[in-house]
Amino acid sequence: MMLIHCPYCGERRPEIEFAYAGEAHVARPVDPSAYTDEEWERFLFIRANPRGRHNERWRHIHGCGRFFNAVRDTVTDKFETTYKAGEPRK
Amino acid sequence: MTGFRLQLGGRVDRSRTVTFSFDGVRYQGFAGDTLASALLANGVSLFGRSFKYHRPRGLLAAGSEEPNALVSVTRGPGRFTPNLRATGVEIYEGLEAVSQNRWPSLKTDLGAVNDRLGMFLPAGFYNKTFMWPRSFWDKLYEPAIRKMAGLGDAPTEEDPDHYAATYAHCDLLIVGAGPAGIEAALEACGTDKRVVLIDEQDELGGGALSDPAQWAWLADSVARLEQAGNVTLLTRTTAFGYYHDNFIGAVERLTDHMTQPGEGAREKLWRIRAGEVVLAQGAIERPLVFAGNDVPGVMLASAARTYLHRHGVAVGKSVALMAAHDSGWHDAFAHARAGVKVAAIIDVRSEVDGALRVEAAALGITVHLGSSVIGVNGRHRVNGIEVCVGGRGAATRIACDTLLMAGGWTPSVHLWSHSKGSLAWRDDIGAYVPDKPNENVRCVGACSGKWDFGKGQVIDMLPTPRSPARIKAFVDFQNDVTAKDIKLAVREGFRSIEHIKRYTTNGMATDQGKTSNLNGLQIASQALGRPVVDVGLTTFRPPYTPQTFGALAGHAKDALFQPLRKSPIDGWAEANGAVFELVAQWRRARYFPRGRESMLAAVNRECRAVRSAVGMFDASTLGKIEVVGPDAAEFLNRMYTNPWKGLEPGRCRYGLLLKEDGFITDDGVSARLAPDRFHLTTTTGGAARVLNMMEDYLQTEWPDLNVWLTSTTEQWAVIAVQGPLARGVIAPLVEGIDLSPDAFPHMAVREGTICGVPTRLFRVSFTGELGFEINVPAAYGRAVWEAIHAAGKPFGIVPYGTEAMHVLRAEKGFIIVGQDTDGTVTPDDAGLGWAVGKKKPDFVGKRSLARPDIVAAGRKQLVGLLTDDPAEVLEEGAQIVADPNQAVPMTMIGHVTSSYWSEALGRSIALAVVAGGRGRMGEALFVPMPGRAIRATVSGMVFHDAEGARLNV
Amino acid sequence: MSDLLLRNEPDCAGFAGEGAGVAIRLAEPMARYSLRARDAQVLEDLIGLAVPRAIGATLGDMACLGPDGWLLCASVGTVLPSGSDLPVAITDVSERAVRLLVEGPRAGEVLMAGCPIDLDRFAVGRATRTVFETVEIVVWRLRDDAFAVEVWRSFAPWLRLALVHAAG
Amino acid sequence: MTRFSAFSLFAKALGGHQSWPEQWPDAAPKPAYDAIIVGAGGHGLGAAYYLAKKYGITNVAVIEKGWLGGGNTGRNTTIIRSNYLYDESAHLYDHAVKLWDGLSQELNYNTMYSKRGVMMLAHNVHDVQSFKRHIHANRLNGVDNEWLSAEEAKDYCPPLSISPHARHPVLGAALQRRGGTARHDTVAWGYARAAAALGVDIIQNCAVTGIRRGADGAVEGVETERGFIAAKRIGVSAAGNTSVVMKMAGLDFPLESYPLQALVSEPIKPVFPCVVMSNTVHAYMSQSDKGELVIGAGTDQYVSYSQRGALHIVEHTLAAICEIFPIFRRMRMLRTWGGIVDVTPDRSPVLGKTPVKGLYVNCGWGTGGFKATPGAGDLLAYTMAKDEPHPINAPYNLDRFRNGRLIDEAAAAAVAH
Repeated sequence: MMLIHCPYCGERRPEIEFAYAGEAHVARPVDPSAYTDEEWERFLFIRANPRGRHNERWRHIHGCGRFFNAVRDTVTDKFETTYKAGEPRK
Repeated sequence: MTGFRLQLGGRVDRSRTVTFSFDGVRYQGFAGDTLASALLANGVSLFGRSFKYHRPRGLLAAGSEEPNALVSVTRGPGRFTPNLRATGVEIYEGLEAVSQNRWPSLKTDLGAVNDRLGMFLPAGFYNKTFMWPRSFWDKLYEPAIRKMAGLGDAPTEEDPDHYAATYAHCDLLIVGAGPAGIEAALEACGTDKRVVLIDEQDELGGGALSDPAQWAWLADSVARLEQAGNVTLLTRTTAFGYYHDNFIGAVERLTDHMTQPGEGAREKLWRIRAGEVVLAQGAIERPLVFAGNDVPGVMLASAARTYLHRHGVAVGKSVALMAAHDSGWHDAFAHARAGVKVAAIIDVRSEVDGALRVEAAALGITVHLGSSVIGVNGRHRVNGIEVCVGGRGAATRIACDTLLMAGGWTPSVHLWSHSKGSLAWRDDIGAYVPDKPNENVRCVGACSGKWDFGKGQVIDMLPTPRSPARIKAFVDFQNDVTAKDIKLAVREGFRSIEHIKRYTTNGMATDQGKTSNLNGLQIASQALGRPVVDVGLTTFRPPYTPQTFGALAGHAKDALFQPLRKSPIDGWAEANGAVFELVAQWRRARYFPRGRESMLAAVNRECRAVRSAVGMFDASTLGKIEVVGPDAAEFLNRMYTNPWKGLEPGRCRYGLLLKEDGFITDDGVSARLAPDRFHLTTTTGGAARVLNMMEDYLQTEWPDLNVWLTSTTEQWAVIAVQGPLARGVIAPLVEGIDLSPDAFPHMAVREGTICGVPTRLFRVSFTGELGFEINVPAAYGRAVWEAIHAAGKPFGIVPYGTEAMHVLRAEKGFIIVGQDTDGTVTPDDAGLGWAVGKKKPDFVGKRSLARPDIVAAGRKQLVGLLTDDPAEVLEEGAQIVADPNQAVPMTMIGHVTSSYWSEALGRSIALAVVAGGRGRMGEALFVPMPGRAIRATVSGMVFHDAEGARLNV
Repeated sequence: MSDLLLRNEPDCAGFAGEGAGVAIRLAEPMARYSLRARDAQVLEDLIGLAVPRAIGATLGDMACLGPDGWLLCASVGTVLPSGSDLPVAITDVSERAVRLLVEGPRAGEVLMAGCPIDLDRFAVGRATRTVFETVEIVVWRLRDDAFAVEVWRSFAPWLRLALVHAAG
Repeated sequence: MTRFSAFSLFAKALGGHQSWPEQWPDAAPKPAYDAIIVGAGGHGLGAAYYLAKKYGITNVAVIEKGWLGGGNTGRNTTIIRSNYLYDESAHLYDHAVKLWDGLSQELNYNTMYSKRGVMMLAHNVHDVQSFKRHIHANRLNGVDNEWLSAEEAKDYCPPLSISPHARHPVLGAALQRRGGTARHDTVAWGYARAAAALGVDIIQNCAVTGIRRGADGAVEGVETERGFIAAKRIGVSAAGNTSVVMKMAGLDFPLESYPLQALVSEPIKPVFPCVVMSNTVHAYMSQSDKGELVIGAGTDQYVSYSQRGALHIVEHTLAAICEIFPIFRRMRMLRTWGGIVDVTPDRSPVLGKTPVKGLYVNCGWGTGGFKATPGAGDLLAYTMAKDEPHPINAPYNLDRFRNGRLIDEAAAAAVAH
């Protein structure tokens, strides 16, 4: 069970307090109707799924309740950093 | 006691005799004995049978690496335990152990025929045969192979024991309480660090327990640790796995060693988060590979010393040593000094440390250097060995009843490897040692490759004049993997050690290769002519030793397995004979049978009451979310398919929620209590999912909105009162709300009190009748329910359950998300196009509704389905075809989603999804059932009161 | 609230095992409010109470559980304004949860049977949302040897049984 | 190729098994092939075999970064079944089950396909509705799947607890008798040996580092640790690593890779006659021919290539197993391991052409790929040979994520209402 640093609580908490929420910075368009089917498919389904550095979202669902972003290495599972929602990609 | 127990020595308590039995024979041992040491003391050498060849086997080791001596222990109903290592079973008064994998008896095992046929059963033999004739596989070969499977018998009864679990936190966790581990703990004594010291044995000391010279130091050290105050000592506890971020799993064995287990938990799972981890797991001695190395009486030299010093037991009357490492010499000397005859020391090396030779001479021990054992005499017990020089020439026979093996040492890097620390190969010791850590962890003592056992020669197999193809020199004792099996694998093109392991099953037995992996690796490396590092190393995986399912499940047993959520009114339903169904984490009253009433009869009665008088229903499990803030309406407008901004306070609206992929995920009626406050409802199963989804959009996509979500599912108990007489039932109980139709129309909400309790009163209906849903604070739910029930008596009020609710809503064509929809249904598919705001620029899922396949013709649409025979109730899930006479595979155009007997209509009704369904009104379709096809006609979805007159009264 | 009717609490019989070193009981009913606001000042001005600013901190009956979220657990009868038109959200959740009091020298140990956070190092006066195995709870350390555990009503009997099991 | 049989085994035994040849040569890469398969798991090796056997394309290389069969092929719980709901799925998986039958004889390698039956437990009214729907659909598709009462389920699998007091009582079960298990390693080895005998090169320890495309965008070959290898047709069958390989061709994929754990108990005498699955309680178990209880655990929640899982997943899995099979509480877990499962948005595979000419893909099998091994291999081979998908795998295209024609079996199992 990993320890995850919640950028809002400011401490590392056990993984079972958190819910993984998929790749980070997949922004929903302001006007989806302007998207082509291809663009919409990319937003909905296409994911980086890298071997290595991954920007991803977590929610401290059984803690402060906040969604936040993280950078984690998907090969070692080690977190490089976590940062608040809305902050630029790290 | 006679036999092999020495007059003096050992840490056993000679004042406490313990009686136990093995295969029905009664023996005596001392408190502090393991089953292994106690049987040795009684002269028992035959402990078990190997997996494949059923060869007789004795003890190889004295610890948890033992591959041979597996036994089953019985201690009353449900407490049968197979595959226990005799070296780990502490004896207690009345212990009953039996041997395994033999029939009819351990001494005469018919399965041993496999040993005679061994030449026809090399590694992977089953891949190569049992294929002809083809029909024989299912009927004959495979059942036969499965019959041969397994070691111990399977348990047959439910385990009466219970298990405990806990989390724990410490600054320093030390695994292994040998000298190195104890030293590490002593360093932290009296500091402010929280220290936990774990050891798998019943007392601290590890290797020191087998060395009387260290006992004084050990006693002193343990005393200091016990007094320290900051050190937690856990014995009989195995750290079995090392997980992310210094999270270690360990199991403490609490009662298996006790004569009277008592009421307490049998084992306890420790889930430990450590700041720093120190691994002091020691090293395991390696067997030597030569013909006959598995005959009972051939064992590891260090194990013999443990029995000698720790248990005061001599492993034999006349002991020989086959060594490739200095450490074995010292073990042999220990035996000589204890008065055990040492018949000879044979060492594969032609040069050894002079001091060893001097001491051997002093003890009068014959030494054969540059020699090897090439054969072992005896089947159930060693009675002699054949030795020759340099593996050539004539063999001399040496009489002995025990042969010790000293093949060198393998550091126990299991947990280190679980933690993803890297390993480095060391040629001098022929083993991998810890290299770079991946966590805050360090290895100390023998498991780091540092020891004072002396030097040795790394060797894959002892030289022998005999054809390697003809001898059985074992590498993995339990799985009967021989050196020639490994060579065969290499010959057949298996080059990766992972392939060799899987092809030969080397290292896959219950000891997981603790004594066989490195020898296997050496032999493979020789056969491949490539250095060991190029051959690789099989991955170490948890657990270090096998751990019980029960301990790993922890307290999650019976009532604690998973919470069963009950509504505040559940107790009344139970007291009134409700039959329940499970929905998500909840149980809900399905129907309320009277006496011996059938489900159908009860449901019909409940439906009749609602249609003709009044019924009451516990809707408390519906999910509820309070949406509050200036932007509440804007937020809901973006989430739901339909418009929300225009909804007047005091009014309710049906909301349909899609996933971004355009498919229906949830629905519910929600109320606007104030301009900035909404009371949402969701499905029972959808509550948590919907709240999380809404939080996701709110926090991630629209953080600018001033609105907050609070789950109020459990704040409110919800009582639905439905039926033409509903108003009359509640009127006398309600205060502060004008219930008249004009003041309180359908789809309105009011706040007031009922029975003096604050209520949010919804006028809504999921039945098509005049209806109210009464929200009251949960703690008062049952009392209000009972008050309404009492008030309803004169009106003939009837409590109804989820089944009647399903029928009533189906008669009105109301869908149930998850039953009439299945995650592939759009609003239009479900006939809910009216609930989609045409003018809204956007809402969650809108864009997906414009995708080519979603707008394509011929999608499955929800419609009504009426069987020609009104008495025929279709089966839910039954498939629909246009032509019942077509050949299989048939073209299915839909399926029945809901189907009931409708008491109100006096016939069956069904909802179904049908390709292009709304274009097929009046069309006859067929539902093929085994042996017949049921004819039915497509209809609209509303079967009852289509114009909705009954709602507005 | 009404005296006419009986409250109905989840099945959580008290536990005080002989020499168990811990007692577990259901607390008296309370008024509970969920308070949300981006700006704590707006909230304080509205309710006339100071609210703790750091997540995990408590001030009197008020615990800060998130960057914009507070939980008030006060005596029955406490009523907060609705805060209409202000960028705040105040929701009455008095009956959503019940409170289990876990008291005695082994209180922390018993909670850690299923709670993965380090309660040895959890200061008196701290409160946080976390879990006991799979069940969400709010742990509030009242004293060295006393914890309040807030748990949603329908999970309370399970949690109580789990704690008793751990205490036994 | 030395033909395997009881006779050859006997004959070789007399020679001390000294003259067994290599089952497949450890090939060195040639400069060019007619077709390359990336990934030497069961699926990839199967594709190579069928390319050579059925479609006459024998100048084929299978390129593997590790050792063949070392990925999910050698890490799964070997469940074989085809009782899926949708026509597309039923046809796909039943195609595989038909090939499983007789595969040992076809490959002259005993893959130990054991038709012991796969039983899926229903624990609530919703499960019952869902399974009945499956059973009706399967019957009309010619796929065997039958309903059992709780008592019949217990007769079929005696260790099963059908106590009505259980947290999730068993209300019944859907049984596919043709379902069962096979010996996972031997499937890969059998295909490897048979393919090699037909001229296929199996190149291990040779990671693909790039996919070279020509001016027209079509593939020209793969860059590897051991140099460039040319081929006009490349089939990627790399399971958890598909996203990584596809990026080499400039393609982003609708895939995410999750850790999936499995575990086995110590071996015991035969006690568990079939495969039992419970989606509601999350328990999946069978007993291997060696006697080990083979148990599928859940996936971790996050994307990972670490082949390492969390302890709490194992805790929940074994709690579920003990709930349904209480007699196993004293059994011991012997070994756990992790695989990397590649999952698509609708949890159905992608099997067919890609936007890049000459590049074909077989991926997205999630937790259920083993059962499809022969079918996936055959269909990938067909698609590569004809440059068009077979009708069975045509629906499993990439377009569905754009046009919305998803094949979502899991969604169809729906959520409890």
